[in-house]
Amino acid sequence: MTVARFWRKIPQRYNLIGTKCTTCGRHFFPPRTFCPDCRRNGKIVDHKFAGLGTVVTYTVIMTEPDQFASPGPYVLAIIKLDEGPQMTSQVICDPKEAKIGMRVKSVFRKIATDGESGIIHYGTKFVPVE
Amino acid sequence: MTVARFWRKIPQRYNLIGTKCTTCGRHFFPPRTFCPDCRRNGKIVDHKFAGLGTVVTYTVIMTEPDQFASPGPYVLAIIKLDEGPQMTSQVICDPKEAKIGMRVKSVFRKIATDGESGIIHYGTKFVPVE
Amino acid sequence: MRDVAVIGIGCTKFGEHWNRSFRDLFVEAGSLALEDAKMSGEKIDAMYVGNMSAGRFVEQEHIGALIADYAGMASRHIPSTRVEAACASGGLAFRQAVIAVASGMEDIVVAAGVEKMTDVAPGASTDALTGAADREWEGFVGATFPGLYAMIAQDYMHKYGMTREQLAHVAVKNHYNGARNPIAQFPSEITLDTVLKSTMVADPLRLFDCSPITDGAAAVIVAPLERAKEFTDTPIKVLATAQASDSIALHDRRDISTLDASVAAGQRAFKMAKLTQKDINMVEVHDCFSIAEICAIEDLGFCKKGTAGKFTADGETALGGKIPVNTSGGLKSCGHPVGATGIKQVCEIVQQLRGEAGKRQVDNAKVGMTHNVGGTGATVAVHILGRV
Amino acid sequence: MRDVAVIGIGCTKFGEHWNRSFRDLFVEAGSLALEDAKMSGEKIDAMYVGNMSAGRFVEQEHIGALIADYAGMASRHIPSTRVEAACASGGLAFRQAVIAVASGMEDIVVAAGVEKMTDVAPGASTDALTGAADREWEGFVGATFPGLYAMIAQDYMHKYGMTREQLAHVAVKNHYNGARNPIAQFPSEITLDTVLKSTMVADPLRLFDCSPITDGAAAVIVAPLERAKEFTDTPIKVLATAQASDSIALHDRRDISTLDASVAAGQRAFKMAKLTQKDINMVEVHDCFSIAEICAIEDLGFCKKGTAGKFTADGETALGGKIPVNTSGGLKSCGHPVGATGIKQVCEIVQQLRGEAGKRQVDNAKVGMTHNVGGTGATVAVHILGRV
Ligand SMILES: [Zn+2]
Ligand SMILES: [Zn+2]
Repeated sequence: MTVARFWRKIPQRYNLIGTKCTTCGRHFFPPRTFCPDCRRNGKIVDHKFAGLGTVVTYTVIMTEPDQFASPGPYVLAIIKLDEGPQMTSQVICDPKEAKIGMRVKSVFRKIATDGESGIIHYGTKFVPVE
Repeated sequence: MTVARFWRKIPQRYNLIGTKCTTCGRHFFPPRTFCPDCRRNGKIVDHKFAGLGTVVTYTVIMTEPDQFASPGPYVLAIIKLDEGPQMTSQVICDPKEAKIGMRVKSVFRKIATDGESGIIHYGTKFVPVE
Repeated sequence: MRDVAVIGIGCTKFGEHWNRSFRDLFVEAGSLALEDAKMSGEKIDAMYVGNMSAGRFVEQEHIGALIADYAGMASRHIPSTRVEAACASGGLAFRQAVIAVASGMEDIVVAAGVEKMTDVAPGASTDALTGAADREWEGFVGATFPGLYAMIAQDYMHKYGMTREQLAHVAVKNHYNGARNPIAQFPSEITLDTVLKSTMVADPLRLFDCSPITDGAAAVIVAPLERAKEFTDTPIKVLATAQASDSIALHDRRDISTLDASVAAGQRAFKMAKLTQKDINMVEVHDCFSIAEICAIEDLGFCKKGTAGKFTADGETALGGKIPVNTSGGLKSCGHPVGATGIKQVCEIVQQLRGEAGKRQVDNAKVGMTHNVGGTGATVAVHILGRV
Repeated sequence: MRDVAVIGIGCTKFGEHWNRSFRDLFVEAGSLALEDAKMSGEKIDAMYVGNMSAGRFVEQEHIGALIADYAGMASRHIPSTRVEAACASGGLAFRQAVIAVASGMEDIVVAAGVEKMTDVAPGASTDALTGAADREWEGFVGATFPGLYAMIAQDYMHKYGMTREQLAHVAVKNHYNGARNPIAQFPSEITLDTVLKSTMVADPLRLFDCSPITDGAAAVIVAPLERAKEFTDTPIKVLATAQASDSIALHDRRDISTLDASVAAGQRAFKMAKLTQKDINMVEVHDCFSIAEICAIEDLGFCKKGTAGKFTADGETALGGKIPVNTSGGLKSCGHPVGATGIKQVCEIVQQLRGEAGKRQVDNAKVGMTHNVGGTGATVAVHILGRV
């Protein structure tokens, strides 16, 4: 991942800033600049998500890509944010405790280290809500 | 360039071993496994080229890619081998002396250093025939 | 539009061809297809080539021209076009070839697929494959391909109660078929235990749920049906070509364990061919992971949603079952050179319809189907082929 | 085959869009094209996307589905296909869209092109572009893209005696035109001196002989001619679509400074349209390097081999000349986001034919041509468009 690309998305990756169509009220994360429902009538504005959601499905990845900053197996999940949209993220928890329907909240964490440049990328992960 | 890919072509790159269609007599370098003239009737065998040829056209490359093992500007040329086929290669000479029609012969030289692995790749370059 | 027929097929052995290059593989498949059609290359009017990621795998783009050149076509200057839709690249190349002939624009067209995956280290090939999903919002947060399909499996098992053993039957059945296919990469039979005791890759998927990294190429030749008899006694008619897209990211789907693009492409194909599921004698589906075959046979309508695990364990998708699935061995046993897979599926169905499938032959095969998926279902190509 | 017309066009500004992603650029171009056709996206039946190397530039393949998704089409599951032929990817996407409509398979089809090149370091983008030539036997021995075109220039100047000044006129003329094009990346006029004193890149080509690295996207909408009036008062008819291939490597060509694929595609296009060179009012040619424009206007038959240098220096290719070439500013001044270029050429010709080209308008423009080259000439797409 090049520096230019990561920096461009810092607000979104760091702060869960997505978008919202004020015409129909639909929320988008990952952000979209075009509402599939309202099309050219859609008015898109930034929207900061609260960071609360529910695990829709998950897996425990055993053979991890080199660059991802997770010690050993890690939990990857699709999370439905309370505002509606679904996103893919890691959940920081004991893999045995991961389950469908689990409530989670977003935290700011190291995501990956770029192999060649050594640049550390941060972003959003999730933790279980007590 | 990965190690697997370079090793596969070592005979060709080191020793100018191309191919020849014994049906029509046409020579191929870079090697081909299929004769465009005889098609499925062509019988393809290996052929070691003598390494003598003539510069068809050339350029002096000023902004070189990082990995190519040439100090400063280098001469890139299309060379017509005496056996018929044309190939692209570097010519080791004073850029000012390069010219179309120049006679050249092949030599074995360092071509490039792979940035990441540090592996040095060797192959064929050309020098002017005195 | 004109009717279109397949008049020749060719396929390399699938596997790790460490001593052969990308272009050598293609030339072999193309030559085999021409030989099969008893045709000389001078008759070819155009080519379409499916390839996913030669840019990453061998640092080469512009694959259409490269392949036409090394197949000896450069001096004839025929149009040669690469199409790409990740693992569905081959299926789309076939579709474009069919459209080109159906339109009347071209007569004799080669549709080919090729992928050379073993020239890079395993980590690099895994990373290249992640380019089939959403790099920015899946790959960058740690999603791998097995991980995405594992989330489909987890969702499916949670909803429908399919057991781990039922899922393993997919791999066992496909290895049984692959052991009867001369081009298969892993032509050996396995047991449920082989799957259930293999290394965990991404829970619940184990190593034997996953298709391998493969080098290989496949080619088919299509022509107007009215001219097909010039070349072959057994032309195979293209009864339908359909293609559908969906969101690039799995998280944006309506339902995680339904591939709506499979549903849409399947329905369009049946409609175009004026046929239903019970007319199909065998189907090649995209089993990049065992769970993908489970979803595919449901999404194409061969069994009800939620029942494919039992259906498979009961042997209904095996040779001799209600609807034999992946008689070639599928991606799992036959191998998965991504760009070539969609073309290989067509080769398999053509062999079945000609009655040339040897020990894996389906009795009295008259109509067959192929189903080729890109990514986690963002592109699906479905074709129906039939005896004339 | 049915007659096909262009009913909408859209193009982003070309340049370095450091703050915008690949998918954002495409969405803008697509929206502009829909707006131009006064059409809602629900009418779109299929998409073809030209893109060279997103795999290398943004580590993303499967571009067809990605773009359909971010254009809001995912839930409609329309077919969306990426085609690739290096710098000719856009031209081939347009051609596939035309064939799809001509065949009757689809009605309303978007042909788009997009490239995001500035997300990687300059060395990496140069290396990715070398994938358009023969990586094994050109790239690996030190050939760069400017180096290959420099060898064409050297051969040409040696054979025909064109002067360095004559060659520089190509860039000066294209910057003059680009200065009149609102989307141009470098919309400033230059002098012969600007070119002749710029840094030497690969003898005899200097920096101002070379097209830049560019981000950008372009989209056009095609439809059956019989339906075009539903959407626009000024449909532009596609009079011919032609494509040709040649050897991937420059050293394997019959003649180093003739692009035989340009000759073949040009002849096929004229034949299909039943027109000759003197019927063409303006042409967009592929000037990735100044020498490429010199070869192009000869290979397409607008002047005799060996005379294009003088022809250009005499102003015959300028606005008001015998045959205005690259009124958009060409790749040189307008910019060259490789996958988008072939589509942008169509946008320019459509604007000219509609009389909407502002300060670069060609008087009484009735018929125009586009010429899009992949690599050093291994793929060429030529289209002829005309007022209805
Ligand atoms: Zn909306
Ligand atoms: Zn021969």
